[in-house]
Amino acid sequence: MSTVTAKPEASREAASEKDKWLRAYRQMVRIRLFEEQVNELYTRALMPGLAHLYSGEEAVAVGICEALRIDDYITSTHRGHGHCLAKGASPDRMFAELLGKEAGYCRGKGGSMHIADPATGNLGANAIVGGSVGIATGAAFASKRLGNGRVAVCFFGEGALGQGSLYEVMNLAQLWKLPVIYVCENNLYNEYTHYSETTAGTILGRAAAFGIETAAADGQDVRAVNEVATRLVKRARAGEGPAFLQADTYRYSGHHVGDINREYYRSKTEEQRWKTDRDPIKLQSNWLIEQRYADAAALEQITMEARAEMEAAVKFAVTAPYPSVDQVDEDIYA
Amino acid sequence: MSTVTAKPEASREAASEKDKWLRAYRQMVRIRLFEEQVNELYTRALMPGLAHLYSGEEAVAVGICEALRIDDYITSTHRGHGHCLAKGASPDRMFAELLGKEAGYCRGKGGSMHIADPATGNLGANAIVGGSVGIATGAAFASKRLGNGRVAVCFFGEGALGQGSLYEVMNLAQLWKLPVIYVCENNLYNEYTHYSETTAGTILGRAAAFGIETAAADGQDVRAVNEVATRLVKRARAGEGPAFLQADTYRYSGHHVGDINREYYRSKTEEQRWKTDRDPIKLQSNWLIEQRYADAAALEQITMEARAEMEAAVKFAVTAPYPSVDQVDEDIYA
Amino acid sequence: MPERELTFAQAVREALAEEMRRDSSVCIFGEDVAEAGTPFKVLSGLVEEFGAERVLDTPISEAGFTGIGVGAAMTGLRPVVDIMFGDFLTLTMDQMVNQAAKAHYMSGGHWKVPMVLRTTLGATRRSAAQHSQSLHAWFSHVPGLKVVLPSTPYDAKGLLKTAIRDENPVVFFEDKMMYKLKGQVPADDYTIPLGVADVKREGDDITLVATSSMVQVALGAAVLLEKEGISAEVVDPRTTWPLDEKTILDSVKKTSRVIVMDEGYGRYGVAAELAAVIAEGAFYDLDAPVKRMGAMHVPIPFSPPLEDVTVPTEETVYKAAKEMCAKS
Amino acid sequence: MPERELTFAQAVREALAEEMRRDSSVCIFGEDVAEAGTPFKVLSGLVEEFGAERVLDTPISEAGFTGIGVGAAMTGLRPVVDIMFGDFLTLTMDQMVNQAAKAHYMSGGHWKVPMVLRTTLGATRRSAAQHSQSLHAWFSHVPGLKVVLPSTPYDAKGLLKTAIRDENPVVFFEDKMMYKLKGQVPADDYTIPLGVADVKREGDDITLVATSSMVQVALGAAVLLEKEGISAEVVDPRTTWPLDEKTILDSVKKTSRVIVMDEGYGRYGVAAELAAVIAEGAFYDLDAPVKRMGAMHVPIPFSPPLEDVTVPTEETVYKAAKEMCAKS
Ligand SMILES: Cc1ncc(C[n+]2csc(CCOP(=O)(O)OP(=O)(O)O)c2C)c(N)n1
Ligand SMILES: Cc1ncc(C[n+]2csc(CCOP(=O)(O)OP(=O)(O)O)c2C)c(N)n1
Ligand SMILES: [Mg+2]
Ligand SMILES: [Mg+2]
Repeated sequence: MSTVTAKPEASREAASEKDKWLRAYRQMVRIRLFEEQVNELYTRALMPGLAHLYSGEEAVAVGICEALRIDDYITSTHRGHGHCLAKGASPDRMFAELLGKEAGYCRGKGGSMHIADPATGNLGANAIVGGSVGIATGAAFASKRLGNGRVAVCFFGEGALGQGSLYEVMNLAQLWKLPVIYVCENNLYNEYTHYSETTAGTILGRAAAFGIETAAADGQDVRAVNEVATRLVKRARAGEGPAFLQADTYRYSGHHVGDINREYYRSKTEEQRWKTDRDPIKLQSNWLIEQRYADAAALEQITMEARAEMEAAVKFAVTAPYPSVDQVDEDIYA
Repeated sequence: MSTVTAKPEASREAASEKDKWLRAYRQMVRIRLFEEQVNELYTRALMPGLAHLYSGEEAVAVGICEALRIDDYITSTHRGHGHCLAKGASPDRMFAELLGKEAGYCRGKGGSMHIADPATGNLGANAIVGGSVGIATGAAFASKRLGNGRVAVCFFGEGALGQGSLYEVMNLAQLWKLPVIYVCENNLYNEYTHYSETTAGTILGRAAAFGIETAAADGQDVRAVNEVATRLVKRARAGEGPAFLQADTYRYSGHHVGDINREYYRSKTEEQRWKTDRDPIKLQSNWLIEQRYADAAALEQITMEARAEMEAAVKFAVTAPYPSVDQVDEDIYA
Repeated sequence: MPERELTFAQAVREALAEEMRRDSSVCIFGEDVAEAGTPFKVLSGLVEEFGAERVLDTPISEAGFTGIGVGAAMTGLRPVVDIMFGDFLTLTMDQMVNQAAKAHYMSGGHWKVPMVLRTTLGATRRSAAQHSQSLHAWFSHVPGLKVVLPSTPYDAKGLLKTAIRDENPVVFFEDKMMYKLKGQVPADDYTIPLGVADVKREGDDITLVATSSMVQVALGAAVLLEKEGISAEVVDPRTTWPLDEKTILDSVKKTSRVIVMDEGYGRYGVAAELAAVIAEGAFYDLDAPVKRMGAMHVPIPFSPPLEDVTVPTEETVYKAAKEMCAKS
Repeated sequence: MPERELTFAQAVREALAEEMRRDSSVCIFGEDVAEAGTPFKVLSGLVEEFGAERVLDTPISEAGFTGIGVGAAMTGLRPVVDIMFGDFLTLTMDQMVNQAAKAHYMSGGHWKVPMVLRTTLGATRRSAAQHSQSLHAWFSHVPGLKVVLPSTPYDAKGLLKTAIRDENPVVFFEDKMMYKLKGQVPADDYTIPLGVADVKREGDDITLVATSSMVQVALGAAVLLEKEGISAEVVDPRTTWPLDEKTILDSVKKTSRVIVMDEGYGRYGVAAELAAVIAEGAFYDLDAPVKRMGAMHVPIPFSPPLEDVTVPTEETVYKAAKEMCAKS
């Protein structure tokens, strides 16, 4: 892992504001360019199966993961590349996993929807909507019991509000004052259905009912997300219990790479509006320039570096070997 | 079914206040005496298995069922005798079911925890905590779709707040504006654990989060329960959607008939306090006398009639035959 | 009877549309079943014809809306509940097993639950372990449920219509990989009874008992075997419960050799039951032990070369059958 | 090795207490597990010794706290999750099957899930259809899980200790009706490996392969058979996964006749798998078809005379065995 992508440590507090927000920018750009490559791999029929792109939502994963320690836990979703990268995974092994190669994070057994990485505390993406709410809460339970000070962040889309187990574990998290943060990435759609058709009442009310600390953040504003996350993480680490963060955001692409004709469920105008007015990378780039933390050339330099990194990573993955067939029945039991 | 126990019809509105509240009193007394017989049957080792007594909670079932039409639906719980009687079932066939006799409501196949009765809209008691929240909501869905004006009441203990499916169906009920009323009988205990140890936040907040109409009622006051229930049923029948009612109450006996030594989880003083100060039957009898709707003798007469009814019903059940063994594989498929 | 070629998906849709026209109590709900017509587009056009009161998009609440299906079925509707991937059946087990399957019996025959749970099975779609399972064995194990596994467009239409008209909860499994498979399907109303196996191909030397996705594999293997002069009979039980033991046993008694194939895990699975039934019922007729072929006992891996070896193929079945015929 | 008589419940409790003393990462949670010690009083005294941080009462949230068990197991604890009645396993299927069973494989071997799900099975307690099921076949069907079915106090202690130390998710089924059964149990630390069957009684004429509650029934039947001069061998697999096929097959090869008995439904159940394994592995040694005996294929009825006929008894097994020996 090169220093530019290094996972920030606790000492981060000391780092300058400038470095901090440039790194956040870089992380978002890396995610965006990673996803562009995924789409490309799919279009070129190099990727088995499907993938769910995170483009548009980068500020959420980055804003939150920048508030975490490397040994803090996250659980992620079918739309998990962003969380995974933001927590510190390497794109080369991620692409390898997406292509089912042995060098992948899961030796090719997991694929896009199951990338996991103990080294960065990533307990795994999950292809069951809401499937990891118990896992994240359990990790927080273990952290508390073992006294290791770790916090667990549970990422999920607003569609997971439909899963009853979320309410079961929020109740337990609050009763047991567990250091877990539930992050609801509200990108407005459950697959092909607008969330207003599937969500009665309010999102934050769902957590507030259990006495859980709640907060909302503009999910396109990485600084806003990071500010709230920092506060909630601090609370959780101090033993003050769980929190629930609603981050409003938008996915630019289809539900998955194959979801091309979307007009029956959302308009091109809507998509365009988000991309033009609310793009998290543009917003952050404008701000960085405004603050004179960087000029356009410096930001372009970051993009070029990230692009080179992703291209090299794809190359690595494309040429990497598949696992040998006899590995199929390894790893069933530990 | 004798007239005294007849299920009130829609025409009830016209009946005098006096008759209405005397009937409510009678219904509560019948439930209390039914349960006394159940305990007796258990103690005399005449009843197979266990049963969960409703004594102490009578005002909830009666207050609510008196606000319903006979063709409205209810779903009930492991502690279901009260709901069943309040909705209009006959004690003789109920006792027969408790003893596993062919004359029972379920031909002996269900027992205490599964009594169901289409004639009175009782979709069944359920031995899975929260197991009937979907069924009640589905009945409301069918009522709405078929336009038959029926309302569904879903009874459950506060322990069912732990089941995620409750939140799933409340969300759907509100989205689809279904005529269902969730009645949470908060008797303070989930088996042997105080509900405060299992319930974070607030009970009503759980429903309010979904935008559902909420209400609370003193579960020892049959008139208070009935008043709220009448309002919520009217709303639901008018197409205004679901509601959630919290009724605070207390079970006098153990979790089940075999739960005799309870001091490790609740004090005798606490039990005594509820029985002395908050007994729903006493409260109603005092009020009836105060209002001059009845004197002590008239109320004693009601008790005697109910006792005779229950004794006869037990006798019927005890002497009724078991199903023949070849019935074991009948009713698996319709 | 006018026949046309339909895909498996079209046959399913036609069955639903016909039943919805015939009976206004039939309704559909599940995730993205309305405008989207499910991710597999199986239900496209239904909401347009029958309206949003009868084809309803739900939140992602499998337990909740399955439960609503149970209650609605008890009180006058015939819901067809859609569970997008069979893997999500894990979330419906309480409602299907503790409620739907038992309501009739526990009530002494008073309540009925005429609902259909439509879902998918099958691997090799590069979807990894949580989107590739074939969990029909669980439901086949539970009295009170019926389990249907159509293997052709023709069967899909006829069996689904029967399932909808059935007074009991029926779990209907469709192989995701089969949606584009074409076959002749009558345009008119016909039904296929549950519990009647179908001999998909006649033969004398060996019986291949195959379900769902494995039927096409068995038929392919039979073609390969034919070239070797081995005549294979392919028997498709079509429903695992009720199970048509007689047709299966008659075939085995004729051929004396049998391979049972099912895409679920073979261990403690459907293949185990079929093998046990045959080993008992055709004990004196078998020339060789029953061979089971099912999914390898591993979570389904994502990586294509690994995934491909977890499921029986025409080749592996052909080889196993040839070996069996050579030996005995 | 000092031995004492303990009940099955005491043996379970002793295993838990010993493991909790040995390893501070072991903790227990479930409904009413602390002061109440479960409705069956199996856990009485544990919260007093180990404190409320290690023995935790939960809300009635089987899916939720099972999921918490999975996550806790991945991150350094060894949770023993308590599901009061096996019937409530329906609510844990997603967490056990889609998460616990697959986390190790899907992560390419990176994460481990060393958790135990303790639960019950068995009927005849007059508890009706939702409190009498034996659902271990479902879990045995799923790769990534191990399934344990102790039949004596001795086995319960030794197997539970092994299960807790195992690095994988283990589902541990206890027969509710057996909690008061007494047997010799060593006071010291011993473990019994998973995947090793136990010959509970030796015999020559017929093998009774029996699991859990059915072991005692088989032993009772064997005594009755002895009086008729029939010598029955009773083999207890003790774990359905891993399954010790060799010990079972060796016995069957010796006796040539076999009845497999399991309290789950026989159809698509554990008895089917055992029958299939034997029919295949001992094909040339069997004098008669394998006979399966399991719960009758009905939801368990409440009424005592009905419930009593749904489960194999010493009498019915004795009769079946006698008939089998007479015939062949
Ligand atoms: C339990 C379950 N039900 C259904 C699905 C199918 N599915 C995959 S993603 C998805 C929509 C998820 O929406 P949301 O949670 O908002 O996440 P997003 O895709 O918007 O990021 C659905 C229904 C699933 N994977 N798991
Ligand atoms: C899903 C499920 N989990 C656990 C149980 C065991 N159980 C039966 S009653 C009960 C307590 C229920 O408490 P509550 O809902 O408050 O009802 P109450 O008994 O107080 O009327 C429990 C845990 C069950 N029947 N179903
Ligand atoms: Mg979304
Ligand atoms: Mg209670």
